[in-house]
Amino acid sequence: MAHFADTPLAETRAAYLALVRQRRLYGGLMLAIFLLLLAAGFGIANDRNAGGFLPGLPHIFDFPADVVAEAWQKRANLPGHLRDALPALIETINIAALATLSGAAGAIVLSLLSTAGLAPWPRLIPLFRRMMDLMRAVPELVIALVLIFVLGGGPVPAAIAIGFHTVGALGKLFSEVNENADTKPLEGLASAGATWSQRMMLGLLPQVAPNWFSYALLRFEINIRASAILGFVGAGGIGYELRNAISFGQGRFDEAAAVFILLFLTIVLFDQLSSVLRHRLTHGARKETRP
Amino acid sequence: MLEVKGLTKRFGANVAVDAVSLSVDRPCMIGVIGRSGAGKSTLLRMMNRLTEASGGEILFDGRDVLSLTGREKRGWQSDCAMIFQQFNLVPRMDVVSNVLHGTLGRRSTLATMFSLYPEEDIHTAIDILDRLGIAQHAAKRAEALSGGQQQRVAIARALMQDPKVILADEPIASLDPMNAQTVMEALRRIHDEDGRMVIANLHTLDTARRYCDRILGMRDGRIVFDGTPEQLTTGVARDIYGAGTDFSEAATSTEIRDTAPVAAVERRLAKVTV
Amino acid sequence: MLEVKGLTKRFGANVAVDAVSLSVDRPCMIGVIGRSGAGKSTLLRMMNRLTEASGGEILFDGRDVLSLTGREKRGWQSDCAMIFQQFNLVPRMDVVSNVLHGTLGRRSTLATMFSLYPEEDIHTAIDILDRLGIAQHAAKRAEALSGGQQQRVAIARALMQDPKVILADEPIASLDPMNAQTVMEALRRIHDEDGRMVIANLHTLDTARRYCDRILGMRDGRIVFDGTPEQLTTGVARDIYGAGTDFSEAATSTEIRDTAPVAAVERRLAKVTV
Amino acid sequence: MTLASAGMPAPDMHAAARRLIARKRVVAIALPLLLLAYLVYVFFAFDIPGLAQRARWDNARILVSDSYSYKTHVERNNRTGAFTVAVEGERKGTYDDTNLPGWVALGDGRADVTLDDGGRIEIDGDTVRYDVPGFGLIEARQTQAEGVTTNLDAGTLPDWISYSDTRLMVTTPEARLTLTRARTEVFVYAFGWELFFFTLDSPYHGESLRNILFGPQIDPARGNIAGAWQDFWGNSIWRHGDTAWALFETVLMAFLGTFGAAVVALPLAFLAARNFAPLIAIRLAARRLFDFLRGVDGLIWTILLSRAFGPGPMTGALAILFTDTGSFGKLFSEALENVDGRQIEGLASTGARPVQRYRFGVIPQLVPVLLSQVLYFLESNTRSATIIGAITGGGIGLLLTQAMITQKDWEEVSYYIILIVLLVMAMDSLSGWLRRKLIRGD
Amino acid sequence: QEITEFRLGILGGENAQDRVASNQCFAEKIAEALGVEVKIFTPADYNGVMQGLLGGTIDAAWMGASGYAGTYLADPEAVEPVLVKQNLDGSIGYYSIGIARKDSGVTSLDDMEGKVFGFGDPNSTSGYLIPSIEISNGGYSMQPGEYFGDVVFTGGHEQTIVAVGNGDVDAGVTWADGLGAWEDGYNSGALRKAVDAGLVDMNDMVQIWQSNIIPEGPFVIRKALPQDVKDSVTELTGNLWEEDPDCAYGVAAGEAKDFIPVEHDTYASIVAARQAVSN
Ligand SMILES: Nc1ncnc2c1ncn2[C@@H]1O[C@H](COP(=O)(O)OP(=O)(O)OP(=O)(O)O)[C@@H](O)[C@H]1O
Ligand SMILES: Nc1ncnc2c1ncn2[C@@H]1O[C@H](COP(=O)(O)OP(=O)(O)OP(=O)(O)O)[C@@H](O)[C@H]1O
Ligand SMILES: [Mg+2]
Ligand SMILES: [Mg+2]
Ligand SMILES: O=P([O-])([O-])[O-]
Repeated sequence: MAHFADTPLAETRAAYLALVRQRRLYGGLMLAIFLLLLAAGFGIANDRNAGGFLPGLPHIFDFPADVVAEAWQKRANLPGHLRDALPALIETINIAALATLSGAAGAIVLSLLSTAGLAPWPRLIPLFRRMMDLMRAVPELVIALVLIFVLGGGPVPAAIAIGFHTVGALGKLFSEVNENADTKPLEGLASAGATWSQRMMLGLLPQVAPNWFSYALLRFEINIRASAILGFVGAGGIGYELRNAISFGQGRFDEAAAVFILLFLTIVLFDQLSSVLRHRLTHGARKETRP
Repeated sequence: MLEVKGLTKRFGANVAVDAVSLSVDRPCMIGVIGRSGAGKSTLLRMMNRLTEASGGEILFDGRDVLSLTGREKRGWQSDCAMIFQQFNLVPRMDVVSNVLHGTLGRRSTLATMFSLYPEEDIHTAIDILDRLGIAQHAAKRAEALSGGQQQRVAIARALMQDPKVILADEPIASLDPMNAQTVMEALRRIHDEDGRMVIANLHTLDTARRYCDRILGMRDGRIVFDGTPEQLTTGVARDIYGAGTDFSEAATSTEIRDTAPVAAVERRLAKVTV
Repeated sequence: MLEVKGLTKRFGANVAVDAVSLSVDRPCMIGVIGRSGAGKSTLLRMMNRLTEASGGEILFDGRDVLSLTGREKRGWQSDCAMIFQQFNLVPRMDVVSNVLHGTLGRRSTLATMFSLYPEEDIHTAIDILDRLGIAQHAAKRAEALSGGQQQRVAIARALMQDPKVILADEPIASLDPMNAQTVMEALRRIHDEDGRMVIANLHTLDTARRYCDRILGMRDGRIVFDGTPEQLTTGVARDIYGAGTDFSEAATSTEIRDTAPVAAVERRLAKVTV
Repeated sequence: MTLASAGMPAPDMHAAARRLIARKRVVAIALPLLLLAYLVYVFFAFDIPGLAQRARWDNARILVSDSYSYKTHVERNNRTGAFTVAVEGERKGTYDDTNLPGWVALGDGRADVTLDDGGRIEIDGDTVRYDVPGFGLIEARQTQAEGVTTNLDAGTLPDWISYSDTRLMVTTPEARLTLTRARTEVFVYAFGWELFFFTLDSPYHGESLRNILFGPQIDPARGNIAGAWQDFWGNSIWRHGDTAWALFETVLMAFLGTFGAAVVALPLAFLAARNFAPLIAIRLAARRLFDFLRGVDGLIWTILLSRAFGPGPMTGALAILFTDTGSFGKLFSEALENVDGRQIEGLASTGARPVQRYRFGVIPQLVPVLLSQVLYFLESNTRSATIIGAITGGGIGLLLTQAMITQKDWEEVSYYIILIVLLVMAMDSLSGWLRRKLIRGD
Repeated sequence: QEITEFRLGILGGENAQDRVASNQCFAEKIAEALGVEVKIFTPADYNGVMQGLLGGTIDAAWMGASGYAGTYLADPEAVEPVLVKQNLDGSIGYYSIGIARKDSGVTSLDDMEGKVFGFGDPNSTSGYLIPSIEISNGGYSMQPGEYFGDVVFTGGHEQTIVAVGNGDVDAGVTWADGLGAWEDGYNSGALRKAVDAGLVDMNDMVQIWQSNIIPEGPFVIRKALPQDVKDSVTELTGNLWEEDPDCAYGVAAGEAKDFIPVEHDTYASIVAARQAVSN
């Protein structure tokens, strides 16, 4: 069978070998560049850091050890500190919840406005898309700091900042979900004379709600961290408590430890909770479509 | 009562429906046939205002359908129910709710958001489902039903609209022969008993012949045949489908079977009988 | 050359392969048939050492296959190529690389890590692809090929191993009839031209009859038939498949057709002939 | 007609359907109500009604106006009688007497400021006169004995004039005048970011781009382009060079943290994946390790690491690396659990060694998932690096927070914000581009 | 023992860039004297410098007295104070000033019952340590909710002033040299800077409290450094006002008379105070 294909075969062979060589070259080059970048980057970072990587490595546990030692020594205070930090924790969770709720609401609207096939004003889709991109790009920190300047410290600037960012982040994910939604039910409702909002409520929502919810949960988890971090720069909540305790240092490490524990437990708790819920949501939903 | 004049739809350079005119003076059951791409769906979608027409007009009881907007347009849509090949139900919602969606044109968004349907609507929905023989599935999710059952839910939604016209776009194309028959019979019965006008796109001649009073044949966006089932001879059908003399009706029959092995066995059969 | 004695595999309480004994003295093409769950795959997988046996032994040219470990086990695996129903290629890599994976057992880990294969291996791989008629796809990704082409790539990988035995586990079950034929012919040609032993699990009798020299029938983990294609009568097949008198070979034919209309026509045929 | 359907009689069906819809109604109403209740709780917990009062919109105005304008201080030290004219009151932006801006004239013991709206301010020894168009002349005087006196009637002052016997302040859109015993100060606002390119001491200040590029040599010691670049890059007020470094440090933290974490997490993920873990105990240990690394969070890692490594970008990079190792470990091990076993088995059947099986059976499947996740994180870590930098002392985040805390250099704040947003958007595009290129192409 | 670089930590009420800029000349002088590269670090808060000194990643820094005390308490062998800023009047002290808005009606601590009191950074001497002790010794408990409605940290001197101006807190403490006039925000200090920047109008503010004199924070050097390094840096810094007043102005963040030697004993009371507020 190969007798008539002598020339093509030789060509195939040569072409493939050339391809292999080129691929090796590119692959090798890419790997080398990447490694070089990584090494050079590390070198620069190491050089611009106050302490070097190698000298610091043996001391990596010095600080945690100080904290643990003092916390252990004053362990009797821990329950009291935990109780004291609880309101701040609740505030942090409230910031995240408010930000996620309002962000998701904004994201729903923007994502509907920017999904082809659903948008009531298809011509404005690029506008709403750019809007979401911009909202995603502005770091929470920047918005929070500006708002703190105007509104004063506290949870509201943090909630607004995180909510603003959430609109952009969730909006993008939601519109991906919307794009995959089946438009047939929507058309069916339209044929019965349904308005745009009725079509979205009754035709789209049941299809996309599980996915939306799952993404919103993931965001909620991320937002808890974000609100803790913003507290660190003055936006209230548990981050604020942590900053005050930790920066005073020796003498208040027991308090710091209590806040650490609380924050860590909260993050882990919501992390696990959200992954269990999301798992159930997506897998449960899949089961139901095929009864 | 229905008057279509020079109705045209262009998609870019492509003319999907080409100056179709049509006049219907009493509610009857009309079948539209034609091969794929002939413009059947586009015609129906324009009537329901799902697709905007490029030109022409549609008059229904004197009302200029194509010029309606907003609330009035939705009012017309609820007078003119549409049934789709893929049912177009909300699959994750229960059957009754799907049927109740037929009342959306009449209800406010807020009321429907909170499922504030009046009691008599709910009763009507159940009655309609009962009439179509699927009341026992009322509480199930639409997606849990078979194709034929889902199409009957779609018909129930259409009836819930209490429409003057029912448009059905290949209502049986995704159904097996058994379900297809049930659905066509339901449509026919609605026509017979309620006297509603039914216009159905069909892609099989035998179905059209069996259930319809009047048959329209479309080709390249134009109506090339308009007559009774009896007038629809094989020769006419060949014209409509643009087929040569090798055209066999079996190729478009609703019965699902692979023609090749059947043909083979039929050949054997032929041999034996000869 | 191949001697299987009392080979057994238990999964918990379930005996998948039950004391199978078998002797093959010259390279031939063997088909293994039997219904789903009969133990065909398990048998082949034990031969390739992908699944550990629970008991018994396999001797190949006097070598005790089941007791090999480490390097020697891998050596045996490269002597005994395996072809899978789902091809089991690396879909994102190109065809030649997939074929070259057949040499992994022989080449050093380090060189292969960076895909540094010797040039003569590349030439051999392309030759093998050419022999199987798919050399022109050499640079494509495996996933870009049709099922039949992918299975031929898998065969090429097997050949690249230069194996003594080729085990094929339902190599054509996920292929359309056209591709199935190409693949079976490729296997047969390899057997005919290279004189390699081929053992193929097949789920269709006609394929087994057409391509194999010897057919094994398995049922409930035991070999219940061992003979030539001619000896495999419908009665024997009924025994293997545990079917009643209503058993029709057509039900397991590779030809794709809907049995219902055929059956209907056949009934008509029967009526006529009576 | 009714199809005599077997089953329940119609009234029962009606009741059942009513109940069904009623149930849905309850859910449809209860959920928004619950949400509303929560929002009301938060509304009061966050004291939003009080917030409206506390909000300082004039602060917002300052921020906005400062972000596109600058002010020049004309100041008389009332003890020594000396005048200084300086951009933003900075020592580095101080004009010497020879190159004063056109709108100010210094005479002996006096300064005359002409404003754009026709207003005039005269500082004449211890007296100051401000002729506000449409209002009239404000005259004020300070003495060490009496403090500040003025011609205004203290009872009927408009709200843009603040007066006590120690201090007078007049704020108009064009300028601000402050008089105390110690100093007389006039702030004059103008559009733009003054000295953005060159400070006053640079010979290139005030030169047009054309002149610098094509004109005659300005500074005899240096070529025009090199010299201008030097002075621009080393601009001692805007410090473009340092800002660029800070931006680079931020990217560096994100880059090192993200890719470092990917490199560390990949082998660990094998230990945590159900189908690759050698022992259940090891798998569980690896999972808990990931949970811990992620749970502690970048913020806390930053603090914990600051003792060992001190401030700087590497500390930030390590903090990101620690957290992301946890995230990647989890994501990668999930991806590993989803790999298609058939490919691996196919390789195993040829006698491939385990490492080879991973290399060809697993990695090709993993690469797209892995790459897209890593690139996604790269972009979001650029944002995190801004924050982490603000805490650990590196990168543009530190510059931003510090500039905000000082609450005066709003034009710099705006500059940093613009840079950060551009940076994040650039990283977003870059990672999207790489994702498309590497995953679809290949 | 050789060093390869010298790392200077800087904090204070200026933005990071300006801090680097004001200390550039200082760094150059040290580099010249030691013959090694000098790097300037500007951590975000007091704690950043303390951690750097404790971890040995920062070699020298100007600190607040409380920050020094905190470092000393964490590790007495970490750093030694060598120099302190001497004011124009010869003193080496400054004051913690309590401020409130005039229109709030608060004129002294007695009016603060149930209201919100704001501190700056937890490591600040004038913004936290001294006022927290002296005010509670004056009979006003610093436990949130006992006398004051709440006691919060604003994060730093600048933020305190803005927070008071905004009404986020009813009163707060910050630092000033106590010289000059109230309406200027005194001659130097955080208040003065805020006034200069136009952040507050002193007409709208009242002083409600003033502390006893607080010692200026020291210039500290890591003890583990070689003696000759410590000596030459100390000497160079001590002569800065004499040799390069412009540079010294930047380093001292304003006018001063000199940098004079100082010893740990000067801060003994601060260390004790700090130990007392540790819980
Ligand atoms: N949204 C659209 N955009 C562009 N062209 C369209 C669109 N919808 C339909 N067409 C074109 O219009 C013509 C008529 O389509 P139509 O769907 O009405 O045909 P049909 O008779 O219903 O065919 P079928 O039996 O396949 O449903 C076809 O050529 C089709 O490609
Ligand atoms: N990994 C396993 N664990 C448990 N039971 C198994 C496993 N693999 C196979 N079995 C069981 O062993 C028996 C034989 O399976 P085997 O796959 O060998 O059958 P087969 O003849 O190849 O069937 P098929 O035609 O469906 O591939 C079956 O009962 C099967 O359920
Ligand atoms: Mg159609
Ligand atoms: Mg099998
Ligand atoms: O320690 P302080 O300089 O903030 O008083």
